[in-house]
Amino acid sequence: MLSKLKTALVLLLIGAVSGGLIYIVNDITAPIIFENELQRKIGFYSEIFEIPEDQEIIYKDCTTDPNDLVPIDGQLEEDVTFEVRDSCPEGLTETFIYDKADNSLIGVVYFGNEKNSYGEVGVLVGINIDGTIANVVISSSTNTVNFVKKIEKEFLSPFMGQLADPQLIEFDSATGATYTYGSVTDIVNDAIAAYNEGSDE
Amino acid sequence: MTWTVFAVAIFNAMLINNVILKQFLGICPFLGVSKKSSSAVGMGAAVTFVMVIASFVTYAIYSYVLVPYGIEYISTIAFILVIASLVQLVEMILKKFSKPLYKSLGIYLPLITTNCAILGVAEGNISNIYTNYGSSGMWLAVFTALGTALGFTLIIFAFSSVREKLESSNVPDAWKGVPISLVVAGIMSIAFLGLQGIL
Amino acid sequence: MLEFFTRYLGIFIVAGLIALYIITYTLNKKTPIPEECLEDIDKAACSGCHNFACAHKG
Amino acid sequence: MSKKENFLKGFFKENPIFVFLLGMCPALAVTAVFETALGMGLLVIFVLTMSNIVVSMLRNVIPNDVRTPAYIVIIATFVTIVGMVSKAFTYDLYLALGVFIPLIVVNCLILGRAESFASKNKVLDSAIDGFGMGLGFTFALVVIGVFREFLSTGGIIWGEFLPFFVDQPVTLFSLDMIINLFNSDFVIADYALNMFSLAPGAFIALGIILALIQGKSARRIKKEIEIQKQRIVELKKVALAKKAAAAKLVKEAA
Repeated sequence: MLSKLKTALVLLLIGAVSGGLIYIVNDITAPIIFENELQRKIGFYSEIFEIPEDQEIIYKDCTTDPNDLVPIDGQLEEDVTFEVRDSCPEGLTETFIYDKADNSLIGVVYFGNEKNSYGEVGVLVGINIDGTIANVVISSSTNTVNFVKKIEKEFLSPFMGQLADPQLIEFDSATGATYTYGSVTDIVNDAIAAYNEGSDE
Repeated sequence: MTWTVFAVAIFNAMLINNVILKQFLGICPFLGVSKKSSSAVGMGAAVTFVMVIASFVTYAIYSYVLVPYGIEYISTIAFILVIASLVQLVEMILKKFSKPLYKSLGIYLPLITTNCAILGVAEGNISNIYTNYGSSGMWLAVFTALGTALGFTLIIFAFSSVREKLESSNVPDAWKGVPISLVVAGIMSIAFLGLQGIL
Repeated sequence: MLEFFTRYLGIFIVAGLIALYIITYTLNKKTPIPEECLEDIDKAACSGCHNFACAHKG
Repeated sequence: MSKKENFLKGFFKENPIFVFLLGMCPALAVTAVFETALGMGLLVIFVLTMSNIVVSMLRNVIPNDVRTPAYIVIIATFVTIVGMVSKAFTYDLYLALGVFIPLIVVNCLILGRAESFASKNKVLDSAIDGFGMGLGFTFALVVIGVFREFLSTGGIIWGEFLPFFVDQPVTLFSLDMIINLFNSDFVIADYALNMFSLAPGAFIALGIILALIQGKSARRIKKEIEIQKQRIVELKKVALAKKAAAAKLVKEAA
């Protein structure tokens, strides 16, 4: 009986110590992780819309509560043509980017990820308020660095400045995209469709 | 979600993103237990059984316990403990109630705790399905697990058949055993790469 | 009191899961293995990678 | 076994990947790029050393019947910690390794070392063993990673995932540099064997490396056998000569 009690005590101690250790490490690292994720997002958004470093931006995500992450103070401008939706479009994350100084809308970013033969790829599609594509950026990829550079240079840069029109869907057949690029194209097409759906409402 | 979503999930997990040839999970049993077809099938059945139950339980724990209380960061330790205790429970039940079943697939259960395919699928469900569907993606997770496990069984069985042939073939000394098996797996992987364009 | 529990819920969940694992583990150990399977288990354990001592080679 | 031997055995004699074939999942999955392979190795070194130390410290306290659960708990704790730390300080590496960070828990190498070494040896020895074995594991991953990255891109890049020493990614070595001396239009990326960054390439690359190692050891074994054969022949000759001499003596005496 005594040995059983000792066993239970030892294991309880191990469990408590490991739980406590994880708790402490989480306490230390959680703010850094949060900051990392925020910085990464803002970095991508700045890259897409070519925002200078000193200009601060805020964003509103369809997945999070608006009061949760970065609060938007004041009212949005009335003449914004599309509504901020409660739910995300299917398979995409819709994010609205605002200038922090005057709360004016800079653009919309759609994020989607898909698997291709080279692994998983995450793509950000930024659309300006005038309806042109600001930029298409690969945000995460398990592909090799050179391969991503090749895609970005040869395949994604033609999208820049084009009108976000559903007819652009024809675009990929024109370039003869392989199925690897196809997963990137799919996301761009989905984003354009979601944008047009949103702006019609 | 309609049934097509589930069908696509199974097809995708089984053939296109095959757990062994594409995601590199469960390489250990793939090389270790694939010398005979019968043991390969036994291992596959055991993995299928545990993987489906484990992803159901881990997904439920994640979406109903860990997320609501904001303690997602303990998911790794929680998942491995859940899977390990599940394996013990299944093994005990098989031992007690069904000896023939224990003889055919129960003997592989002790190997499954350290099989990275089970934990890998549980973690993958969280990162792929939970972020998109939330707690309503439970059945999608279960079907993905089913597809993954079927893909595992298919590949380990096919590989064991190839390996039985390899045993009797004349291979150079340097390539005997694991190296030639890995090259064979690579060729199988090329074949499965061709399925990529389907979906 | 409730606040205390929710604050350290992670620790309690981990402890609970460890307890669950140990209970199932000991219960499983106490259940005898059917005798005709003993040999098969040894073979299976050696071919998998659970057992470091007989890591599979070839 | 001396401390030096204990430390060095993980590199060649008992290399976890090349000899024991343990931890094959990360060896195939994260070695497309040299840097992720190195990062994975560093995480494994930390987990392995720490778990070995703790297991060794508690070796007289943990009851024998429940040692596996206790080891799994200890390892899982360190893996969770290492995951959070890497997410905080090397975020790019964390994203690149993805699901393979939590999967360190089920890496057979770590549980294997805890059961076969740390549970029977003193703390310092266990720490050295864990560190050496982890270094051996890292060494193997890096070899595979360099092999695959070089074949698939024609060069080695540093600074993409591990943000140490440099701010921008730097090409450490590239065939471009050499070939461009003779032919300035040449771009290696157009001719590289892209397959080696894909799934099939992982299997085939590891197969090639293992075959090289096995071939070398096979040749050594062959040589040893040959030497032994020769020795036997020589011994036989000597014995025959002795016999002949003895026979001669007998003949002369007669």
